[in-house]
This record gives sequence, C-alpha cells and structure tokens, in this order.
Amino acid sequence: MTTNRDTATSAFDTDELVINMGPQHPSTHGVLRLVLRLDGERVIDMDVVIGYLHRGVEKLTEQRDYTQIVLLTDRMDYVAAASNNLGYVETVEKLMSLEVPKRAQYIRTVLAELQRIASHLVWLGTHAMDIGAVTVFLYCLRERELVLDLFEEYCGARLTYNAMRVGGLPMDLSTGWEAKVRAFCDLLPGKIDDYETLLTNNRIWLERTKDVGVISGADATAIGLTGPALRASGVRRDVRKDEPYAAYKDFDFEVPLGTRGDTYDRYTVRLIEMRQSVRIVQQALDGMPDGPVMGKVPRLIKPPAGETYHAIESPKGELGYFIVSDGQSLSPYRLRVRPPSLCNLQALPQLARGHLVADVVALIGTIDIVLGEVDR
Amino acid sequence: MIDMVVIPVFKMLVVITAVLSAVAYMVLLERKVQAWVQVRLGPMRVGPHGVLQPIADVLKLITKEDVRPASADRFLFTLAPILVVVPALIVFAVVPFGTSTTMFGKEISLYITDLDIGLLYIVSVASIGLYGLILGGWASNSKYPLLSSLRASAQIVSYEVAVTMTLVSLIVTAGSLSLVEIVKAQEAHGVWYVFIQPVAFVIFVIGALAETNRAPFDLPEAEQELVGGFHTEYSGMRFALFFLAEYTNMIVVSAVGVTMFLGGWLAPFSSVSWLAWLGLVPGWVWFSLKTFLLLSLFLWIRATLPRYRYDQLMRLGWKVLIPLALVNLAVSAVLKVLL
Amino acid sequence: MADPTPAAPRPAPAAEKKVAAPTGPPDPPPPDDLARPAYLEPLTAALPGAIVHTSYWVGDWTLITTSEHWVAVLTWLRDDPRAAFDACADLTAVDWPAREQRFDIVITLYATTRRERVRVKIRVADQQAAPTACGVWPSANWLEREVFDMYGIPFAGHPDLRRLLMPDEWQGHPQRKDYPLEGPGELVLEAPDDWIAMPELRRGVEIE
Amino acid sequence: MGTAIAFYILAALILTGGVLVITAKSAVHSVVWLVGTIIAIAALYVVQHAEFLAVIQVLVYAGGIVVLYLFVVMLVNLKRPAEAIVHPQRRERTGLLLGGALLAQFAAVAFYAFNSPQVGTAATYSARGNVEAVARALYVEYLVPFEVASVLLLVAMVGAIVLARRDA
Amino acid sequence: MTITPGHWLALSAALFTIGLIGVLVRRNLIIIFMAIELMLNAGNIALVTFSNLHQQVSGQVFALFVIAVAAAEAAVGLGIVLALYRNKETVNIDEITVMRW
Repeated sequence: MTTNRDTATSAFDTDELVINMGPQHPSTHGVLRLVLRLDGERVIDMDVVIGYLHRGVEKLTEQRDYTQIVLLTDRMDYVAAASNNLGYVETVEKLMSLEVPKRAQYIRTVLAELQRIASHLVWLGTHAMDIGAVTVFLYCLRERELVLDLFEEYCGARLTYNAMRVGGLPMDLSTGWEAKVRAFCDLLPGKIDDYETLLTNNRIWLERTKDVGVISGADATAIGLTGPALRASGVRRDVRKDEPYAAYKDFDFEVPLGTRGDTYDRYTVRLIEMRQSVRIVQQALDGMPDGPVMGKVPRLIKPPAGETYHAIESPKGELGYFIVSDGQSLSPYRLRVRPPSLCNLQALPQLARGHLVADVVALIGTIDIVLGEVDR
Repeated sequence: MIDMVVIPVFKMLVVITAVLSAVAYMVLLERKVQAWVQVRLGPMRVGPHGVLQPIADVLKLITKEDVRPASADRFLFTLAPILVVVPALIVFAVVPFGTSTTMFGKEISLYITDLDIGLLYIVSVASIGLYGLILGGWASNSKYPLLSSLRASAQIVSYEVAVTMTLVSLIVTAGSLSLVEIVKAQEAHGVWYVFIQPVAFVIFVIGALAETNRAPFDLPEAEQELVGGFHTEYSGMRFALFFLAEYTNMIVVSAVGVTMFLGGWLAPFSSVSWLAWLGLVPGWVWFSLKTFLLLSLFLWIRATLPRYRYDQLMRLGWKVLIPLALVNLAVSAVLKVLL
Repeated sequence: MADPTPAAPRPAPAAEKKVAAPTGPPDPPPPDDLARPAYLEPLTAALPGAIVHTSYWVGDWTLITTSEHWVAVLTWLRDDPRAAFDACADLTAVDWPAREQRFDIVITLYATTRRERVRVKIRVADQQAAPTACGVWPSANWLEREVFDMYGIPFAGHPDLRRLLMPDEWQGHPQRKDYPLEGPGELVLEAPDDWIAMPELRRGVEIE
Repeated sequence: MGTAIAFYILAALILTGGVLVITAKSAVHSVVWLVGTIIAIAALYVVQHAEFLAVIQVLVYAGGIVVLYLFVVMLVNLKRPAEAIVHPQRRERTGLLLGGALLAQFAAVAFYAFNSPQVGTAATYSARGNVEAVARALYVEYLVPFEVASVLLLVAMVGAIVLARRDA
Repeated sequence: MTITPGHWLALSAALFTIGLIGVLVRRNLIIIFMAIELMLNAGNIALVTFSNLHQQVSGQVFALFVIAVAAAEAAVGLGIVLALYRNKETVNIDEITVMRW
C-alpha cells in the first residue's frame, strides 16, 4: 500500500499505525480482513471485517427442498464437509423423529472421524507454515491425500461429498473400503509421531506458541469458543460425549484437555484428538453391524410443523442447526446454522490484544477458522 | 608487469566465475534439498533433473521487465542492489582457496591477495552491505518494505557484533589477522580450530545464519507478515542482484567459516598415518568440499526449523550470543596466555 | 440394498393451495408426566410472570418470555447455580410476516457443567428495538450484529451495532421473507445506456 | 608513481563527495555521499600505509556512525522541507567569504612550510606491518587515553539511550 | 612527481573548509552534523600525514581516538536531534532559537 514520501516516514511517529491485514493476505486462511491498530509492533486493537464470502446459504435453503440442501451444507465448511452433512441430516431426522439404521450410524461416525482427521491435518499444515515450518505442511497434506482418496472411493468426491441423506446414507460401503481405512488407521499414528518430532519440543516452535493467546476457561466459554480451542483452556465440553449423536455412545475415547489455554495447548489438544479419532474409527470398523443403510423415509420429506436445534462436534467446535418447519411446504421455513468458526473468530481480538503482528498470524492459525463457514 | 596485473586479473576472473556459477547452482540445490525433505521432486522440467534450471532462472530474471515505482527515488533505487552485491563479491579477494601451485611454469598462490588485516577487511566490507538493504527499503517508498528493511538492518547490526567477537577470539588463538596465516597456524597446531573453539563455532554459525537473513531468522522476507520484505518493489535484474547477493553472502560466510574453523585447504586427519593419502587430494578440493558441507547445513536448517519472532530474535542476539561470545573471548585470551 | 430413488423433482409451484400464512411454530405444551427441568420452578418463583409459556418438543425445552423480562430471565439463567447456563450457543431470529409482532428472537443456551440445553424466545415487532444480550454473554455480540444485518432488528444497548456480513452501505435486510429475490431484472439492461440509467432505476424500485 | 595517481583520484573523489554532502537536496542523498567520501578517505589511508586505520574507518565510521545518521534521517524526515524557514539575520554570503579566506590561509601555510622536499611519506618504521605498530602503541604508550576513550563511549551510549527513549 | 606532505595538508584543508561552509550555510541540523563529520575526517587526514612525516605511529593512534570521539559525538548529537524533533517537529536550526522547549 504505497503512501507518498512523507506519510511513509511518519510511520515512525509515536502515534498509532493502522495497517490492513487481508482480505488478500497469505496467512488469513481465506478472505478475512483484519484492521490492526499498532503501537510499533504491538497490537492495540483489532477490527475484524468479514462477509467477503457470504453466499446467503440460509436464504437459499428457503428455495430448496430438504434433499437439495445437503449440497449447500457441503460448501459451508469446505474443509470438513462430512461434518456439515451429518449435522444437517441429523437435525432433520430429529425434526421428523426418524429412526436411522445402526449400520448407517456407524458409517456416519467413521466418515465424521475421518473428516476430523483431514481437517486437523489442514489446520496443522497451514498453522505450522504460518510460523515458518514449511516441511510440516507438505507432510500433513500427504496424509490428507490418503483420507481424500478414501472419501473419493466412497462417494466420488474429494471435497464436497454430499455423502449423506435424511434418514441414512445414499449408498453402502464398497468392498475393500474398510480394509483401506484400517490400513490408513495403522499408518497415521506413526505419521503423527513424525510431526511431533518436528515440532513438539522444537525450541523455536515452543517460543512461538507458548503463552501466546492465553484465554481462561471462563472467558472462553463466555466469548463463545467451542471445540479444541475451548478444551485447551481446560473446559470439559465435547458434544460427542455430552450429547452423544450417531454411534458415539458405543465407543470409548478420551477428550484431551489443556491447562493454560495458550497456542501450544491448542496444538497438543488437536494432535491427541487425531489419535483418538483413529481409535474411534477402528472401534467403529470392528463393531460395524450389517443391515440397511437407509431408514424408512417418505418420498417427499415434509417434516411436521415445529422447530428444533441440534448440535454436533465438528472439527472446529459445536456446529448447530436450528430448523423451523411450517409443516406445509417442502422446504424449511427457516434454517439457521451455528458456525463454530464465526464464534471462535469472535475471540480473536481478545486473544491478540497486546501481542505482536507475528503472533496475530499464529493466532489466526490456532483458532482454526474456515471463511466459508464464517461468512456462510 | 605480468605479476602485478595479468595474474591477479586472471585469478579474479576465475574466482568471480566460480562464485557466480556456485551461486546459480546453490539456488537449484536449495530448491532440490527442500523438495527432498518435503517428499517432492523439486524443479525437474528444465534439463535432466532440472540441471539447467539456474540458467533458466537467470534468463528469466534478465528478460523480465524491470519495474520501478513512480514515487521511488530513482538514484537510490538503482544504487541499493549494487551496494548489496559489490561487498558480497569483493570479500573473496581475501579468502585463501589453497596454498600455491605451479601453473605453466610460474609459482601462483591460490588466493588473490594476502592482506595482513584480512579478517578485519571481511568484517568491514560486510558492514557496508547493510546500506543496500536500508536504502532498498527506503527507496521503494512504501510502508512494508520500509519496515522490513529496518528490521533487517537492526538484525544484521546486532548479530554482526556477536560474529566479530567470535572471530576476535579466533585471532587470539591463531595469533594473526591474515587468513592464510590462520590456516597455516591450524596446520602448525595440527588440529582444526573448531575443536579448540567449539563455542565460537556454534555462535559463528548462528550469527552467520542471522546475518544472511536465513533459516530461523529470515524475518525480513517472512511472507506471512511483511509480504515480501524489502525487495517487494524490485523485479527483473535488480531483484536478481538482491537474490544473487543473498546467496553470495551465504557462500562468503561458509567460506570464512571453513577457513577459520575447519582448516581451509588442509586435508583432514593429516596426523593419522594410514589416512595420509588424503593429503594427495589438492587443497582447494578440500576447501570447496567443506564449504559445500557448511552450505548444506544452511539448507537443511531452512527446510526444518520454524521462524523466530522479531523480539525473540533480538533477545537471542543481545542477551545470549553477545555475552557468550565475550566470555569465550576472555576465556580463549586467558588460555592463550597460560598455554 | 434399497437404492432410494432421488426425491421426486419439486412439483411446479403453480397452484399453491391457498393456506393461511403461518404465524409461528406450534410450541406444543410439555406432556404432564414429563419431569420439569430443575431450574423451571425457581425461575417462575424468582421472576413471577416472566415466563409466558413453556414448551417441550422432540427433546427440546423452550421458554417464551417478553422483551421486558428478556435480560432479567437470561441473567437469572446464567447466574443461578441450578440453571448455570454459562454458554450462549446461538442467537438468531425468525421472520413471521403474517404476525403483528413479526420477529421471533431465539437464543439457545447451554450449561457446560449440567450438560443441558434450553431455548428462550421473545416476539418483537418490526422497527421495535430488542434488548441486547451482550451484557450477559459477550458471545452474543456478533450474533446480534448478524441478526441486525439480516433482519433489521435494532438491539438497544449493543456496543457496536454494524452490519456483520453485508457491505456497510447495503440497502435492505436480505433474510426477511419479503426481500425481493431478483433485482430490477436483467432484462431491463439490454441496451448499454440502461446501464447509465441504472441508479434512477434502482431508486425507482423501492427496496426498504 | 602509483601513489601520485591514486592520490589525485582519491582527492578528487573526496572533495566532490564533500561538496555533494553539503549541497544535496535530500538528506538521504547527502548521507549516501558521506559514505562515499568516508570510503574514499579510507582508501587514502591505505595509500598512506595506514591500513589498520583504513579498515577501522570503514568498519566503525562507514559501517556504524553513518548508519546511525541514515536511521535518524529516515526517522526525522519532515513533512515540510527542512530549509523552508530562513532566519532574517542569516548571512550566507559572509559564511562563504569567511570559508574562502580560511582556505586561502591554510593553503599558504601548507605550501610555504612543507614544500621543501622532505623524505617521502613511505612509513617504513616497523617491519611487522602497520597493525602491529599501531597495536603496540595503543596498548603500551597510550593505554590511559584508550581506557578514557572507552569510558567516553560508554557515557555517550548511556546519554544517547536516555535522550532517544520514547517516554523520556 | 612525488607527493609531498604539502599536498596531503592542502587536501585536508580543503575538506575542512568544505565542512566549515556546510556548517555555516546549511540550516538542517543533521546536514550540519555531517559537515562536522567531514571536518573531523579532515583532521584525521592531517594527523596521518604528520604521523608518516615524523615516522611515529602515535599520529594514527590519535586518529583512532578522533574516530572514537566522533562516534560518541554522533550518538549523543543525534539523540538530541531526535528528542528535539519529537518536541518541536523540526530540525531547522533557524527555528530552534529558544533555549527551553
């Protein structure tokens, strides 16, 4: 942003310097614009400007019927599309009090956990690259390719899966798919150890992440943080354990908790979560029942009049759907999505105040936001 | 007449071409090493295994349009890259590649000159290179390059102190400023100074990394924060000069490191009898081998380590390296007197 | 393996049978045998007359109150140890144009310790300022800004009421049911000089 | 013969550099010319066989002090040109005249007193080279001034920090 | 033709005069500081010339001390300029006429 000769030097005057980070910036994970007020290098205040990727998903849902909306949910958090589908589909089933066959629930859990691993891999890659460790980015994406191949084999798409329907799943698993998933589950823990050797006790990584963006449990809950960002502050809150959905009640897995609520805790929490996801997938594959994958669903989905809110644990946090149906038309009267990325992003100004510009880059990475979900 | 003019000019030409081709292939090597570390192939398209990639880069940079922002200061904008490249190249005048060989009947020493203030010459020329950075950032007259050029110069000035201290502690052990004498002293001592002064070597490598804006200290060009650093506004030939200077500085620093710590052109394990045949290999081969070793250390560090934040970098420089270097200097002085 | 045929293509909305426009969700009262949540009794005792109606459906508890008691009820729900709703999960609005008090403001609360959810609703007429919940939970800040952006409901006492998603100079509130779905229409812009006349055209089509 | 050529080239460089330093419009340009002059002076010292001084000149002066100038010039570049206000009592012409008169006097004294062909300027007083000689003198004969100079630098450092501190 | 000390001193004198004129003529405080640096360098050249003339190294040692003093002077001087600029937004010497600001 070139300014004329004199203002360029006045950049040194002791009064504040206002710079724009984004919306086109290498490390804002999408079209996010931060207006930073700096005193030298220190961030005094930050105004977050969003809406550049607003496609009006909630308005679109009022023109589409319940099956077509699954496509829209894919494109909100495009890094974790399976979780979006799962959240939406389960809310509609709750609205219509539909019974989903056990096998479909197990497959849905496997898909959701694979999606969590893929989303955390993208998070780790971009977060590490922002702080300078470029190699980790390449390693993470190599593993993510394996997950994408699994999804492609199941539902034909790598990013926007459209893999679930109200009442169950459109298609059953192809033969050999489970063996491939097991192979991936055996491979991943070793790879996570590789990332740990590169980063976990790397002095420079520790110095860039320890005590950066500290937030206490109470503040985190109040500002609306959910998911790994909240659990890193020591708050025991995981929708998979608190309000078990799909087949989660049949599996045992730990929910990792952080102590200080800084960037390093959020990093360790997410790594442990990846390992736990592998355990869940393995348990799900072992206990996979037979049977149909699609419940009894009327041809024209027309839920009874009423409203409900149902939340699932997406990789970013609590992803909730609030659907109001008027009982007459084929499309929902009102569909509201509770986006974890937006609520986590709201905490950014509080986290960043007092830190340096270089930390803001690390903080954007640590709250793991995807602008598709923030702007909807 | 011959000795005064023809031979030095010939030597200079040889050294300049050697350095420039080394820089070109260093760029390719860096991209290859980083690619192998990151499980990918690196440039493969130009020539077999991307061997001709450096030539392609040079051609691209030369033919690319040389844009200069309108509000930039014309005179300084062109002066800055020159002020960066020239100091980087003229340091090689003092670096000894080997003792002397006889070529077509005449005794030729494998270094351009043997200044008895060689080391001081290197340090002072390196401090001139600083101007190019600052003026480059100032001349492009926009906020980001200005900020990053000041960061770069502050970083270089503070690490220069630490590096100079380590070199001084080496002069104390070697007893002379001239690089040729230092290598001869290592030969006399029979042991490389890296074993006598391990702490100094560590500080030197860290300082060198910081002084050439490399690896964990490549803050000024950190894309994530200052969008391209001080050469954002440069393109085409001028950018090529900045790029050239960075890699030449890397070679300079590793060459100096090798001369001071790893016994310039000395063959390793000269004292071990059954390894004596290593001595048959000419000196300058050993020198380039060791320099290559130090350079690959740079590349390897760049591929793995994340980046320091600016204030941590300065704290490390001032509160850790400089005191350590001073203590090292004091200790080596005392040892010199006692031994 | 029953391969469900994709849902029948949407019937052409030609003859939409005349049905009274919906005026709000049914909010069925809770069945008598169902155990009331622990905080309901003390809440009605502490704030008499605040809770207009309680509803239970498909597993969700909903309390309906009025905008006067809105902040009081929310603060009580947050502070009382029996309720301890320390997280405001979501705050949104629903537009029922047929109704006189047009908008439903719906807040979904969650008690982290007791792992329980509740939904609290109030009704607000158009242009009527709704009390802000930012004082109770800071997370409501952006949620209310989005409701203001999408529905045009001003929140009294909100620290920084600006549009969240739409550009600041945007006219109209897109999420309303009566927001026009097409602009003045592409057909009009056949000839290039229409493009120049565009501003008058837009002024002509009144988008409130 | 070589020193004559070198002398005249370097003298020309130094004088033009000096003139440009005081006549350049932009302060940054004059700093750049100052660097040029100082490096030329360092080259001059090499011609006079004072190698150690030459290297110190480049290292300390050009590499340190003038960088300080460059930082301050960039920091203090005004919104309006520095020379806008002219003080009424300013007499530039008399300044120039005085300068010229002083120069004439210096030249006269210099040529008159030292024109007699004394011994050349080759300093061959110590075989072990200039650095050893300067070091020996510095740490033997002039040890006390050396310590005083280091104290002076320390005081200057403290002073500069106190003055330039922002909340001072 | 051989270079006599007179040539060196003439050069030193010329440089000194240029510095002096710079101090007298220019109004920007920083340019004045630079002119003073020029004068100091002129002094150094003379010192080195005399050191060679009298075959003594003390002249060069003195030149070293002059550089040290110049460094100290530059540091403190520029510190004052900065403090001044921060308070009065100017470095034009004509505007700085009041002892107290």
